Amino acid sequence: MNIQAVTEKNKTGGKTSIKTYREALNDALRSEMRRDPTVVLIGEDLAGGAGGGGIDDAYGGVFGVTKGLVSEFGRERVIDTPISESAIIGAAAGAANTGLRPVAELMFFDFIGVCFDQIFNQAAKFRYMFGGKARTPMVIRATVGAGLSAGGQHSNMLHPLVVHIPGLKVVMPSNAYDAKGLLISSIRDNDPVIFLEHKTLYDTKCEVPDESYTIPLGEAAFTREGSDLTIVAISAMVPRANAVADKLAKEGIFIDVIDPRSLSPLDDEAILESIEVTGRLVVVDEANPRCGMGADIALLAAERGFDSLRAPVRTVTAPHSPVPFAPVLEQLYMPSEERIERAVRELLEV
Amino acid sequence: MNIQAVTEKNKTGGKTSIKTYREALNDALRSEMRRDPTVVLIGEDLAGGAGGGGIDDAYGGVFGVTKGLVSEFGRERVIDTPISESAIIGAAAGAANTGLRPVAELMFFDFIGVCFDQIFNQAAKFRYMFGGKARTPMVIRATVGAGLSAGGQHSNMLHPLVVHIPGLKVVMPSNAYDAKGLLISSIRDNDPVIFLEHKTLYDTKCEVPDESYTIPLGEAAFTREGSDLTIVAISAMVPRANAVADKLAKEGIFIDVIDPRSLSPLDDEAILESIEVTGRLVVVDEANPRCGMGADIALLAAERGFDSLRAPVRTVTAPHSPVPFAPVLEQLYMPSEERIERAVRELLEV
Amino acid sequence: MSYQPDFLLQAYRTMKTIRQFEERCIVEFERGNIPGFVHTSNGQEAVAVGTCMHLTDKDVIGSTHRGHGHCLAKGCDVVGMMKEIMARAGGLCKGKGGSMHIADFDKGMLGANAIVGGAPPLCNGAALSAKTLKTKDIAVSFTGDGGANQGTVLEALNLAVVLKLPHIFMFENNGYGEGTGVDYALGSEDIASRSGAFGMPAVKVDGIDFFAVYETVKEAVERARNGGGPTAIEADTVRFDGHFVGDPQLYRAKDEVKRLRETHDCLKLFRKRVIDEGWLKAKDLNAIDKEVEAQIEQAVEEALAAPFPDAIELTTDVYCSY
Amino acid sequence: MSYQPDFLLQAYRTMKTIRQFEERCIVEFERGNIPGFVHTSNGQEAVAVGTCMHLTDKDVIGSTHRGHGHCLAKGCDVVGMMKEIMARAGGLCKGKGGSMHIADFDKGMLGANAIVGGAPPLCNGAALSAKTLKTKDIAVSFTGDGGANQGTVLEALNLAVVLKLPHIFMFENNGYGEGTGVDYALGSEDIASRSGAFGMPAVKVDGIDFFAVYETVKEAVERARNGGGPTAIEADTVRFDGHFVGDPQLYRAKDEVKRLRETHDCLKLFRKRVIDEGWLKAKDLNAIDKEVEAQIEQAVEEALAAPFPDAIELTTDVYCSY
Ligand SMILES: Cc1ncc(C[n+]2csc(CCOP(=O)(O)OP(=O)(O)O)c2C)c(N)n1
Ligand SMILES: Cc1ncc(C[n+]2csc(CCOP(=O)(O)OP(=O)(O)O)c2C)c(N)n1
Ligand SMILES: [Mg+2]
Ligand SMILES: [Mg+2]
Repeated sequence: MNIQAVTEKNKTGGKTSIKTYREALNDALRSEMRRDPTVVLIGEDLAGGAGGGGIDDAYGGVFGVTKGLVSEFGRERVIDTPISESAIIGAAAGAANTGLRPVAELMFFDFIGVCFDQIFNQAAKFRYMFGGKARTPMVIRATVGAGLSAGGQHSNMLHPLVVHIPGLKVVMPSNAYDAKGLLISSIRDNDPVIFLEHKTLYDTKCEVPDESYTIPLGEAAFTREGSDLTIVAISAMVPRANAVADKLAKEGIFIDVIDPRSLSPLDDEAILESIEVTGRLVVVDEANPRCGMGADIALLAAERGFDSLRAPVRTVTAPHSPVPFAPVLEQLYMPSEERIERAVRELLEV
Repeated sequence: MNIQAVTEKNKTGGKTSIKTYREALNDALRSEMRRDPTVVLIGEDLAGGAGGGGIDDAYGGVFGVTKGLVSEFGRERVIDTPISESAIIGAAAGAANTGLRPVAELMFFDFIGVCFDQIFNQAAKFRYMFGGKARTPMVIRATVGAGLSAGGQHSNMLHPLVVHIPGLKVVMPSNAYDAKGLLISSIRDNDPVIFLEHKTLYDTKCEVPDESYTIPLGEAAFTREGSDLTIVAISAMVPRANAVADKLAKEGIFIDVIDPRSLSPLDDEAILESIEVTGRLVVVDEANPRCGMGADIALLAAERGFDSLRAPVRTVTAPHSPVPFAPVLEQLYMPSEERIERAVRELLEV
Repeated sequence: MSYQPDFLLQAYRTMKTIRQFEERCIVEFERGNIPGFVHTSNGQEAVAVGTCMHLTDKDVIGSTHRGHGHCLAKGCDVVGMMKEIMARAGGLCKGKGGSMHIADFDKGMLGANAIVGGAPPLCNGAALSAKTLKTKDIAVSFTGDGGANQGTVLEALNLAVVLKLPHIFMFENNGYGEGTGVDYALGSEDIASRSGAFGMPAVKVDGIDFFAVYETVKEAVERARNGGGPTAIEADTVRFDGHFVGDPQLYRAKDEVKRLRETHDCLKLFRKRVIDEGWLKAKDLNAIDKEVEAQIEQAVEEALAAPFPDAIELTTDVYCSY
Repeated sequence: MSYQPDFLLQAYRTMKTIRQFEERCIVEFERGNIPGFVHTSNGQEAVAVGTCMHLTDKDVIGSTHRGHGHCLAKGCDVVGMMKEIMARAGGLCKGKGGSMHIADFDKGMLGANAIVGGAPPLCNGAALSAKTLKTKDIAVSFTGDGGANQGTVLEALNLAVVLKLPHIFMFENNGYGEGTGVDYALGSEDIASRSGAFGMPAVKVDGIDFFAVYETVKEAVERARNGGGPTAIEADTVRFDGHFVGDPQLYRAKDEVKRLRETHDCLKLFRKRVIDEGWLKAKDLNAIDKEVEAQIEQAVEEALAAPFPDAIELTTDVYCSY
């Protein structure tokens, strides 16, 4: 349970419970489906069991996020599909153009490879190409990240690819509280939103309001506050950055930890304001480094925050290599607390 | 005809002719196909005319780059396909694994959407995932860029997407001389190479050696030299940056214009060395800005060249929007000489 | 089978509008008034019109790079289209889309699509909306013979069957994908039988016979509206022009186009049939010709007089700007 | 039809090796010795072996996420595989690939593939190499019933026909894609007829009958080697285990697995047939069982004793490092 979750909870004022990230997402889907009959889910094994001899809702999504929804909303709104991602995302986009508000699940974001056209050439561009009249209110939910030894084709982050694309919003919650509020906002948004869930976060817990609430897209959260250095951390890297901040706080070193939560739009101002105070920036991201978020935020700092910078920008990312299978290597691949701490100490020369 | 072409021409010592970018590419393909019987071309309408009542080689590629090759090498080596990009790139990758050295044409790089899996999850990863034993010596040639009013789905750059991916090399020649030498190197390379040709460059000309020559991947070219400011310019932005440099030279302002030529691997050292002298960096890239090459190079400067930097990094890129159709808008979309000049003047306060 | 005169006049007017629009696009392109790439649908009018005459504004179509005819048949405004193609403010997409990206959601025109095979997955979505919201609306996707080989299209066929979607897959086989003949690019017997093997009713129809198209689509529309799921139709048609305006067409036999224009012109065939059957008189058709010619002339003039888009449009209609 | 004893012993040994390997993977996974996701092919051995016994090391196969059986049938080293799956140095891919990414190009094993539908496009490429270089080698891709609906697979079918590639598309229909039944996900009658509609010979075969698979593949292999182009085969088979190790399989009828293991076990059926026909004796088969059990035991011990990969491996085998 992290400070941020506790802080924001107070805003809703209502009853809360300790929930996992998975449960918070499920909550969000359920409450939006109750509120709005045009919200439908589409993807593979969202219920599971279609055409089999066993029970319905046998899967509830491979990570269990959609569990129980088919029994409340039926197969007409929890739509299981063949293994045909282009057809899934294309159907979601076309449905979004014509009155539904689909939430498509891509299971692993690595599968964008077989449906990327539907995302970046279709859904993302309709609004602009068609002169502003087209609406494509859809969400693509997908898991990202390493940590489960799922190998090179099931462990990538890949968010820089979609951040690059104009017309897509990209949201990456780092805790259960944000997951719920951001997913609800994403569903209500009228643009296509890529909503990326880190697989190592599903079982993490924090206090989550029972009622429905939204968190605006494009608003960063300060998960730790301090004036010595700024860390921008993304998705599963936020808890790691927080741990480093907590450890260093005991030494009297205070760090602003910024969780952008949505990478596109990005809360530029929050980052620039923090750098203005700290003059030092470390970006922690599990994605590969080239044309990545570390670079994106470094440009922000070097172009618009240059006068504040008192030291080089540092990035702590995966190396420029695919994700290795062996856990010993995978652990080295993901930015660790040690590497984050080292980067911070080097910048502060402590 | 630019200085760089003239400079490098001397190295080969042999006969030269004035050639277009298109002809230089054709030269490269022809000479490699003559030299190595395992080089094959695969794509749509590379010859054209299959199954029709007219002549063979009716197209020679929609931009005419492969013109005339089918008559020398036959349809077994100039392979026209159905409109099935996943099948094309997949076949190229599988063929590269098993003894051929395919050059696949994607026509417009915007079409990666329908075959991205073959590129980033397959070809790019084999070598690493399979423990170093797999070889995938293939080239994917594709056109990029705006300027022909081809609209939102045929005018994108998209190179940041592939630069992000480990295992892919990314090459973007800015003139005919480089085009030939880099394409020959790319074909001989044992990794998958994404070779991106800007559509506004096909008719540009310079002196090109008649014989075969290679330009190493990962070596930048200085197309202009100066110590006041560094411009890194990519693909069709190089001639624009050169024009600005030439204009300002008349005012006594001298600019290093660096054409990275290959974006992955990137010649980090050349850029860092230049910044060390100039202390000022402008990156000019026609791609969208988020997680783009401007950011990538800004990170390089802010992380490893920070002590040299005497002013903010500036980028001149497309806006964060799809490519508009209307020529009046498209001209505003692409970085112009005016915008480049303005950025330079602002940094130099002149 | 007999048809009301009004219906026939309407059909002819729309086909003639498409023909006139396309022929004029060629002229205006050559005059430098149209930027970019233009793909005309001369010769394929009967497919567009024979299909769309079954559809309301709430039914949806998805189109291709060769989409002018589909747009016009679906009721898009001629002036708005011409402005769009000429990259003018006031175009259907403010001049930001262009020939390959015309859409008009108010008319159920979900968009031309410059990605080959673009429409079928999206039209599955439109059909899913109709099914889920129980509107009885349907969707029709247009795909070329070349596009039929795109994986997105093939996937979409299967999903449409699995979800029993009210979606008609209209395959326009005009013999070529760019400069490659269908006989080469299509491994199967034909597109209809291959599509049928996905588990839906599938038929071939003579695509230059307006009446054949109209009747074939009628059956498919009824099935779709009544919950019977998708249908695939392969319409054999002809491409009178090059792949794009300016294409030298070296891949075609020398006299092919001339012959097709003489013997395979759906407008001529329509005209002959309605006159032979005594359903309409030549003078009625001639009158339409005149009206349409004037209308297109007028549209071109209006478009040419319209301003180009304002600079601000570069960064509007994206959710956020940087 | 009669078979040489050596051939039969070899077939049995390989099938038994797969079975033993997979059963042991389950055990080792549960013991925490195998990281990640593991998909076992228990029940599908006859397809892998009946297919690969026709192939040389120069012929190529492309596999799926459920690829152990294909690897073993193609001759990959048991110890190298076990080390790979256990993420050890000395694994076939140095521990960098894992269960879903085992490849051994020396054996013509082009790779397991964690992207569903991964093999067919790549195997077209291998077949293209063979055709272009005139080697007479062939390629076989394996795809599941679920994977058959992936656009990449469908595109690949067409391209194989167009280029007349020596490529056998082996579809293993085990009834499920994850927790979704084939009856739901496949809109068509079956996979064979749909594939056949792309323009290639296509057949269904009883995938738990080694002999049926072997004979069916034989014909396809001859056709491919002799320039006759591709074939599609749909092998009806069974998945004895969950989708992945640990899957509670709630989507299956309670007794389904038990029944299949009793009545649809390709090893039992093989054993019965060869004994009934008098081709082999039970004791010969029992001896193989013992040897294989010992071999797998040995492989597990070796793998468990092997070191994990060195840290340097993180950034080797990428063309450049940053
Ligand atoms: C995915 C994709 N691949 C290739 C192209 C280039 N291209 C544009 S039109 C075309 C031919 C399409 O042929 P067909 O589907 O028969 O339509 P037609 O042009 O005959 O109307 C091609 C290859 C494209 N736009 N998109
Ligand atoms: C493109 C893609 N989509 C989805 C998945 C997730 N996934 C892995 S295996 C599988 C089921 C595959 O079913 P089938 O092809 O029948 O093979 P089987 O598991 O039965 O061997 C799915 C959906 C994937 N790995 N790749
Ligand atoms: Mg066609
Ligand atoms: Mg299966």
